[in-house]
Amino acid sequence: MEIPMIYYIVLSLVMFFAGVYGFITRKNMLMMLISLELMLNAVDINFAVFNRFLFPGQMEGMVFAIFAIAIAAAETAIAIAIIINIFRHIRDIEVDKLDDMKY
Amino acid sequence: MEYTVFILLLPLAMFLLLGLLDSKLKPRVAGILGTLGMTVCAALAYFTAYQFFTQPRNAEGVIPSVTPYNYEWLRFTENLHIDLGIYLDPISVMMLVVITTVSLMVHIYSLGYMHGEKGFQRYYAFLSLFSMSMLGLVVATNIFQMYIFWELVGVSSYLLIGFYYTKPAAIAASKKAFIVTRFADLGFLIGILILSFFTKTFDFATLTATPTAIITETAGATFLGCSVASWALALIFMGGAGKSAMFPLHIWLPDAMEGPTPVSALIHAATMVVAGVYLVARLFPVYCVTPEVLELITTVGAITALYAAIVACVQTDIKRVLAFSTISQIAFMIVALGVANDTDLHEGLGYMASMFHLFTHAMFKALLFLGAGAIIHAVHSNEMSEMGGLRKYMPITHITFLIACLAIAGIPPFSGFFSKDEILTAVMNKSTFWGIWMTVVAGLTAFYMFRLYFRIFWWKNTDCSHHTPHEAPLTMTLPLIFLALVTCVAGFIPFGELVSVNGQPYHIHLDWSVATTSIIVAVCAISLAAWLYLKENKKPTAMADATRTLHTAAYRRFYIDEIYLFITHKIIFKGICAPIAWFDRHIIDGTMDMFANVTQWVSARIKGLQSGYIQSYVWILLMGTLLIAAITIICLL
Amino acid sequence: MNFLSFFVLIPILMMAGLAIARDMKQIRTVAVTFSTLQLGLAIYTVFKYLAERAAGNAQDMLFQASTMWYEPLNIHYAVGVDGISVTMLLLTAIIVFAGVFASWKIEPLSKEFFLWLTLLSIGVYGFFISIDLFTMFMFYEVALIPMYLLIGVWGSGKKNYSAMKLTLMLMGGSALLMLGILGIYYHSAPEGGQLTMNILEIAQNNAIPHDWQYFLFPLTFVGFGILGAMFPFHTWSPDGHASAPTAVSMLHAGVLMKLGGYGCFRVAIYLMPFAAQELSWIFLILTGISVVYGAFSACVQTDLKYINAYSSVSHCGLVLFAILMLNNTAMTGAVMQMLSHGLMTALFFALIGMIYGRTHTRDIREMGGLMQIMPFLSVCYVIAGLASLGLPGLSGFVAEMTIFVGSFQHTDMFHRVFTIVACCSIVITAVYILRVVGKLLYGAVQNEHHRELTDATWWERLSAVTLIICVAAIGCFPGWISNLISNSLNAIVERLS
Amino acid sequence: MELLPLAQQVIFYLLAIVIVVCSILAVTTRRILRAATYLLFVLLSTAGIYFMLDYTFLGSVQIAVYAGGILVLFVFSILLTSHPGERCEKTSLTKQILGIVAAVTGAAVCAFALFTYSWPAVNLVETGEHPIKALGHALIGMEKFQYLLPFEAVSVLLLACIIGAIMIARKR
Repeated sequence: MEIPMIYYIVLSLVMFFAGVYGFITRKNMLMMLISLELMLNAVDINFAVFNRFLFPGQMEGMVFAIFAIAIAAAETAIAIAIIINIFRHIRDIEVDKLDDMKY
Repeated sequence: MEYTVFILLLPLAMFLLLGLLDSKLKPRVAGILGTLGMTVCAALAYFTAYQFFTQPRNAEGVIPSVTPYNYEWLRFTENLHIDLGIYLDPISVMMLVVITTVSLMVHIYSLGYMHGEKGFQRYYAFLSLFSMSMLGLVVATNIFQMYIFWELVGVSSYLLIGFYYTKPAAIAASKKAFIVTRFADLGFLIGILILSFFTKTFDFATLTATPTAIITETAGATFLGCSVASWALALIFMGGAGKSAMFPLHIWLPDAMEGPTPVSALIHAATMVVAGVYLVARLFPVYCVTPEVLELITTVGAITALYAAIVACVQTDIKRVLAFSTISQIAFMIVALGVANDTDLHEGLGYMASMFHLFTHAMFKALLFLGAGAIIHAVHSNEMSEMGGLRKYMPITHITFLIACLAIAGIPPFSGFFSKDEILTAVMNKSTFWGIWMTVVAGLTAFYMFRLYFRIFWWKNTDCSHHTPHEAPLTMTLPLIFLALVTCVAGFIPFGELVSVNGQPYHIHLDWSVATTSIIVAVCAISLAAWLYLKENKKPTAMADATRTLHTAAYRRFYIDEIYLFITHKIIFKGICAPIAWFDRHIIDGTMDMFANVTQWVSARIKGLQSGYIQSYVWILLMGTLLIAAITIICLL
Repeated sequence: MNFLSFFVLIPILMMAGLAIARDMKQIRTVAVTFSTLQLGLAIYTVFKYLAERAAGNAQDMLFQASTMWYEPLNIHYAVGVDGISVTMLLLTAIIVFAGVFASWKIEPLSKEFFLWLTLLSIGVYGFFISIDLFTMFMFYEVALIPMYLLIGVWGSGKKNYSAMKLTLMLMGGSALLMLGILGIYYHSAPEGGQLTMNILEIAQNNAIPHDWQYFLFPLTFVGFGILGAMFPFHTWSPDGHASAPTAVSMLHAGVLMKLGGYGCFRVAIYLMPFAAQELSWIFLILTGISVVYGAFSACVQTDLKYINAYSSVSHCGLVLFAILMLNNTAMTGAVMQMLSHGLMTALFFALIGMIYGRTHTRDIREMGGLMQIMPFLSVCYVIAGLASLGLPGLSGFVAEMTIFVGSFQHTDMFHRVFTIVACCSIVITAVYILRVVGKLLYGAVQNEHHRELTDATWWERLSAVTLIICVAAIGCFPGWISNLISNSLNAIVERLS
Repeated sequence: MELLPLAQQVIFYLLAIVIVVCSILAVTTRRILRAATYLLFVLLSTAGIYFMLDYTFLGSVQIAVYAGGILVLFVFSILLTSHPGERCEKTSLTKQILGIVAAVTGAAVCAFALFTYSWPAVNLVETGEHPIKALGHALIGMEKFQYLLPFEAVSVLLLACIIGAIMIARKR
């Protein structure tokens, strides 16, 4: 355990903001979803790292990371279902084309 | 005398019956029902008159007035309440007789005249409505009841003028009649409001019993230099002037001739148009406390009399001639009231004369109109140019028409002579200037009436190749004969015994100087008319050409109608209503819309923030969070 | 339970009945049954009220009942009636009854139409029976909201615009009102006392400070005045009425606009007598303008409903005008004018709706000679017109004369001069009424297609005749209703002196 | 996992480089299938991190669920919705700049916070791996530090998701 905690956190930080960048710039909904996964993943790492380094005797972080993974899985499944459904309707999955229900 | 209430209720019942059943009744049945109702009504009125005038006189020699029926209809305040009731005094009883008689004659006459018209039942319903309203008007116990029935006669008149509702001229005329009189009624209403505000009563009996009350109550209150009392009474007179077609509110009456002729006879000659006269007579003691208003009344009457007489001389439509003659004759009555005073019987001669003339005029003017109706019925035209030489074809009409013309021209022994003579005497007593003025008008009257008479019955020998005029049926001639008889004898009724300014009997004696003058003037005028119109010739046309400007002006009624048209269309409609409507739609509504538009504009501007693009949201969210985080960090440092 | 609550309960049952009705026939049956029931209840209330008064019950409001509703703000469901509310209830019941027949053939979504209409009537009935400011306000809102849908869905012409405008303007009014009501509430009791929303208690406490009255009186008066079409807040009325379907126009012009006048009485004047006296001149000018201005505007309109809407502005202006005169006679006149205007304007709108339903135009330039084609409707129209221009024997005359005479009794010269200005409206009214009658009913038939049109059906006749009978009854026998109102006004007038 | 410190460091740096590079590539590449592949590397490396931290269970879940399950879903849907070799259109410059600004400032602020924060002295105790049994108890226990409620919530959520996904995606 020679690696200081801060290293892990910086790693997740980079991962998270890569996700942010992707989420903001990409128009393809699947790409946005991928970015989202990156962010979630970064958060999971943080859970695990904080648990490991700060509260080594307990397992809250881990448990919540597991929950987060489960929820991410669920969310992805739904999101992809929706995306595919949208794709069926408008043959496209770019977010800026989705303005039928706007205004 | 409680039965008098049926004089009102009977025509009302007839109106409801005929009006509601309308076409479910056979025309004939409706006509007969209406006529029967009116007959009973007339009988009741005669009986009332008999009972009333045979009452014992009281100590001052006055026939006591009776209020057989009074019902509080609507209470406003402690003192002010509208009652519906019946107030019998000499003039109201006299009016009852006049109205029921003429109305009955018109009912009978219409059976023939209106025969086969579409809406016959409706016509009789309206006639009943009118009779009811007019009777209610004259027996009013208080000024507000009078106003109520005043409005009702206005409406009946409107409905009857517009009886031929598919004819544009009739529609326009009915509208005009209603609106002009309504305008006058506004004055009446305001007058009532002012009067009642100060005297705290609507009741005629109270008002006339203490006529000076209004002066004491309004002491010091002035408006534009005149006392409020004068204003109130002048405004009330304005109402009367509107109904009685006084200059300059007379414009509706000639047009009202668009209605069926019997209606003209009933409403626009005999009864409704004298309502104004009756109103002034009713409030006469009150008017006497404001002499300036009486002077106003005299002036208005005199101007109207002359104006109408001049215009009547050049009209070519026989009903128009009669209409202007009506205006002129009513103006006589108005002038007579204006020159009277209630101090004693002699000073108050004008009052009696006015009522007397009202009575006689109602009979012979109704006769003239009904006669004109018979002629129109025969010739199918109102224009004099279509007529001439009718004396051979319509003997009864001819004779009765002649009697009426003689009466209106003031030739003894016909009724008009007596009443007109009293008026001239009264005016002469008051002021020589107006006396001469009115004598001239009387001369003009004789001229235009005989112009009419000769033009219709003499003038040329009609060839009548395509259509032979024929005498009217019995239902139409009978009323003519009856009215002609009345015209012949009415002058000998001791009218002054029954009606006078303070109720005491007044013995009529002719002032022979005035009488002779007027007879001479009348005979001259008749001769002039005979010279011009007895045989077909070119003299009238030549005369008209010689005085082209005057003639045209008179023919166009001195452009009063045009002035009114200008005021209503150009000023009121184009100048007030249209701008107001525009203002409403564009300024007021525009302001409201502006609020909406500004709101919408602002939302459209800030709508960009709610683009719906999740990426912008995230960006903004993130930057916001970061900002807050940065601030927190800086603060913590 | 207090029987006044039936006024709210019966429409609720009616809504339930409508909800389960399956076809047009059942809908009609339900609507007719319940509106007749309601009319019966209104008549019963009048007689019961009169009997109670005759028995010597001298309370300001009869048949009171109160149930706590929301403790923290001391809001009650409190009901009670006096002569004015009884009159208004009767008016509402009559118009709803006639309105049901006028919308006999409403299409499409007839069930929904009647449901909303009933909801609207719940609001109106509730408003008139409430004596708690908050309950009153709530019912007021209940009456407003359905308007939006009724006009927006079943209307004609620029219906979306009109519905929006009407609702927004009236909502603006109720915002002012809410403010006013809260202001009144927080000053409803003397320092330290129990604050209350009950009108009678507020009046009894008489604790609203004078400077607050100066602020609250205009708020409430304008708030209600907007609904009463007070100049310059009347512009919702022409558009709103023009677009609304027949029954809605009837109910709206006939009853809903009366909520404004009634509210001015009950809240603005009754609770803040001091400010009412001090500030009446401002509103007198505004309402005086309404009266003449509305009449002049009506003279040049060409759409029948616009003419009528402006005429309503003029007539309702007269209501507020008379209220501000603050004396018994004028205020009696105001209530009678509400009643009379409600009936005749409902009649007008019903007839216009029937004519429009046949000719499909409301432009008077495109019609003419209808008297020959549909005599019954035309005669009714003439009667309505005559009532509107104040023919004696019909209700308009009685109301207007009471107002004029009453207003003219005011001791202040300014008020009397304004009365004369208002009087002028009778002439202008005659002008525009006769103009319409002349163009629309008389004359030659303008459009040959109109010759094939039919006259009124039985339900239309029933609707019109009901209203005409009421108009004539009030016009011929005004005494009892005038007494009924004027006795109830004594309480209000006493507070003013 | 007992590793030499050096080996640990080497592995960490290796994983870190893979994660950083692949994350950035994943969000910048214009080919969507490649993005998914990069994501796979990131996920696997993350699993590696978990293993390094002695969370083997978590790591295996990560591999099973994320890399195994979700990514397959991604690949499927990508293949369903786009043609092979298709490139996404280029993101506009403004958007890129905005994205970079957001990412960089965000990272900067967080990094600043991280580096200025005085962490508690990390007392690294070698606990070894948590027993799976304890984890199992924690997940379905009702005591303090036990998570039956969230566990059930997640299970219901998953159920709802299954139904929802079917409902949404099925053909009508």
